[in-house]
Amino acid sequence: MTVVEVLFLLLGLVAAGSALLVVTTRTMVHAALWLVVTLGAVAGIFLLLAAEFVAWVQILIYVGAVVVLLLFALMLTKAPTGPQPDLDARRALPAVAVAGLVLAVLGTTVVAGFHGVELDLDGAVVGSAQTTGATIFQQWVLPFEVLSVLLLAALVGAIVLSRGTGRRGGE
Amino acid sequence: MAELVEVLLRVAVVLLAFLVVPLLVGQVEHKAMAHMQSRVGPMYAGGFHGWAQLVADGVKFVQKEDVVPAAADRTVFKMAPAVALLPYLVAMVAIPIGPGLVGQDLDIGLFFVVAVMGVGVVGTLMGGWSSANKFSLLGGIRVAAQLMAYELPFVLAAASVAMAAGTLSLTGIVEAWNPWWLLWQAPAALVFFVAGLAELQRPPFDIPVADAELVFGPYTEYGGLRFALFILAEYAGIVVLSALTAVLFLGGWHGPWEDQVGWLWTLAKTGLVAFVVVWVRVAYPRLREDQLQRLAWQGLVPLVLFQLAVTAIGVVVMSS
Amino acid sequence: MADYYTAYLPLLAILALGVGLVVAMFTSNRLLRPTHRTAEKMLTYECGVDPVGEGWAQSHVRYYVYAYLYVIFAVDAVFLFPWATVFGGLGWISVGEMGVFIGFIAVGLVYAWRKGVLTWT
Amino acid sequence: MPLWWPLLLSSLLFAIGVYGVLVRRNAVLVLMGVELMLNAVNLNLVAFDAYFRDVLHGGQTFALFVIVIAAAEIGLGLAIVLLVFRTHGQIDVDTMRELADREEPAVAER
Repeated sequence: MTVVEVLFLLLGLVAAGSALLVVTTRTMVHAALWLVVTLGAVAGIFLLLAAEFVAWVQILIYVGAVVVLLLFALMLTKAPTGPQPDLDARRALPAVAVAGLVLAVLGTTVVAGFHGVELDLDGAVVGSAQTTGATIFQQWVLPFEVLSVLLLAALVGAIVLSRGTGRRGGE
Repeated sequence: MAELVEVLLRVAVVLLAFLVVPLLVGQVEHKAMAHMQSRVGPMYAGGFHGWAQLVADGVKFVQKEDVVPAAADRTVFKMAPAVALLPYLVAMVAIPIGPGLVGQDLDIGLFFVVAVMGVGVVGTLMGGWSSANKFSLLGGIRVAAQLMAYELPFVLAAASVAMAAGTLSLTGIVEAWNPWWLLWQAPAALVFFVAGLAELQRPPFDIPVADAELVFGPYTEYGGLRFALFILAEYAGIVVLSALTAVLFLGGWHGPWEDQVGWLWTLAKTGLVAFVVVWVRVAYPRLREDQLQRLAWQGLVPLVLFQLAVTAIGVVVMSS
Repeated sequence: MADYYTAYLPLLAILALGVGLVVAMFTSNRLLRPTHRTAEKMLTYECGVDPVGEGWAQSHVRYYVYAYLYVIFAVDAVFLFPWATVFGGLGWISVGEMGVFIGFIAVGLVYAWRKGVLTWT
Repeated sequence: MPLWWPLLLSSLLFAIGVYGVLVRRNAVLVLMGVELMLNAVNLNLVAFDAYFRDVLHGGQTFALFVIVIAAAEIGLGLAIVLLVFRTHGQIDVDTMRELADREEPAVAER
């Protein structure tokens, strides 16, 4: 096994383990913090898979912004310290069954479909800032511009939502 | 094998700088602040003008009891200082002080530094939440809101330099630097420095830790070594911010005799910026929370957007 | 590719060293520190009086709006960096592309301003 | 590295995300499950980008777009959650039934 493979397995283990903790922990803020670990490990895997820029965007946007939003929301909705008994609905068994089914279908598909296919990273083109910039601003300009419209819509939506309670003041 | 030794050597130097330079800044702050306020500051520790004061402080902190409040979330409470501190150490790896004198010159260096520095906010929020204290929680939320408000102009100002240089490598940016950037990039430099100051929660942007309102904000419950780590994070932050300002806007190692003593120029410029950070603390009163947010969103962000337009036009005009 | 991976070697090393440093600090702290736990010492600090209520003050939602504004602008800033490395060669068209992108989001900022989100009430 | 390693990891993360979305009652935790699923998708995109050695870097570019859209989505989602918290005082998704079809006619129709 090469160093890259060992690192991948380690990071994969960390990502999967912490993801499991995200959905099972009984303390809400711990879930957000385990999510940080998962996202960090996935960013590490991006780095290994030659997606350099995407990896650091993952750190800046997810860890630096999205997780902070989540922590904010937890704090503003009064997430207490200490475990909560009633975080999960009483449907763990069906949920496990559905998730297991998803895993079985997806897992067998990818393993059966790509068994024996080697991912050769030695010749891969590193997704550095330059290559990413060149592709986005030469090939993917239209989706990029549409993205700005989407962001504007999301921003306006969030502002309307967080100001919209004044009229319902009676509740 | 020789490569590995070299890597370890570079990393060891970075670690050493991380441990020593923040202490120097702290000592300068002690003495400069004292003299600005007509006092002498520490005089006893180490003999000569109290030079060993912070070493003595460190020795004291290591011996102090480790108090975790009964209501706190123990694990998160204990992890928080390390999470706040380590991003600055990692960021230091990519900052060059001379041609080739760098922990590691990454192609994506500038973006890497900005991304990594953004992680520190999680540590502050962890500390604020896990203390289970009203002051801490409110302080933590204020810190996070402040960090996010100022992270934006910070990132945009950094992007302006990257545009001017056409590269994200910090070494590449210094090499592309040209004295007239002092004028061309002046608004970006101002925004970068002010936003960085606010991100470090240094006065006059220290409302999250305002003692009159919030005791010590998210750090209220902390004492001993964990408190020391938060403080070390603040001073390491000053060093990283000053070094980045020097490298991005003040030309790093450019100066007379730069082939021989270039690294000294970087250090001198870093020291100068760090001194301004200390000076500002003594000279200006604290901003109110609303003024803080208004300055970010209605002052710095529009200014830096304007700078981005100026930079873009400048680059295209010059390259065509 | 080999260069790409070795470039991140110091990063791995400094992370390991940093964690080691913190561990070493706390190990020496463990060896040197006294431990006298008393009930009063473990109390939540509220300016010397006994803690009132639970540790949860109501915070205002406006903090969240600021945070969300940042997220929107941060994802926008993310595209500035790869753009910065290529737009010199692409010229005016590329500046126009980015101008349209930023223009849309700036409209969002102006909207927030006009709606009074940016002023503290 | 065999190509199915990242793909299997991605499937695993996706399944864990599905489990989280189904089982959690707190709306913020449900959104965290969604984030896990989106990350699984990104992992897939990046893995195939490296495998195909795509000249257009479609995989990585779309991973970037997914990250951006995910950030916008979660922010909006949390804004809704906070609104619900302000009007109801709690954010348990199992009790939010205002928009559900009711079996019997609503009382207000009398």
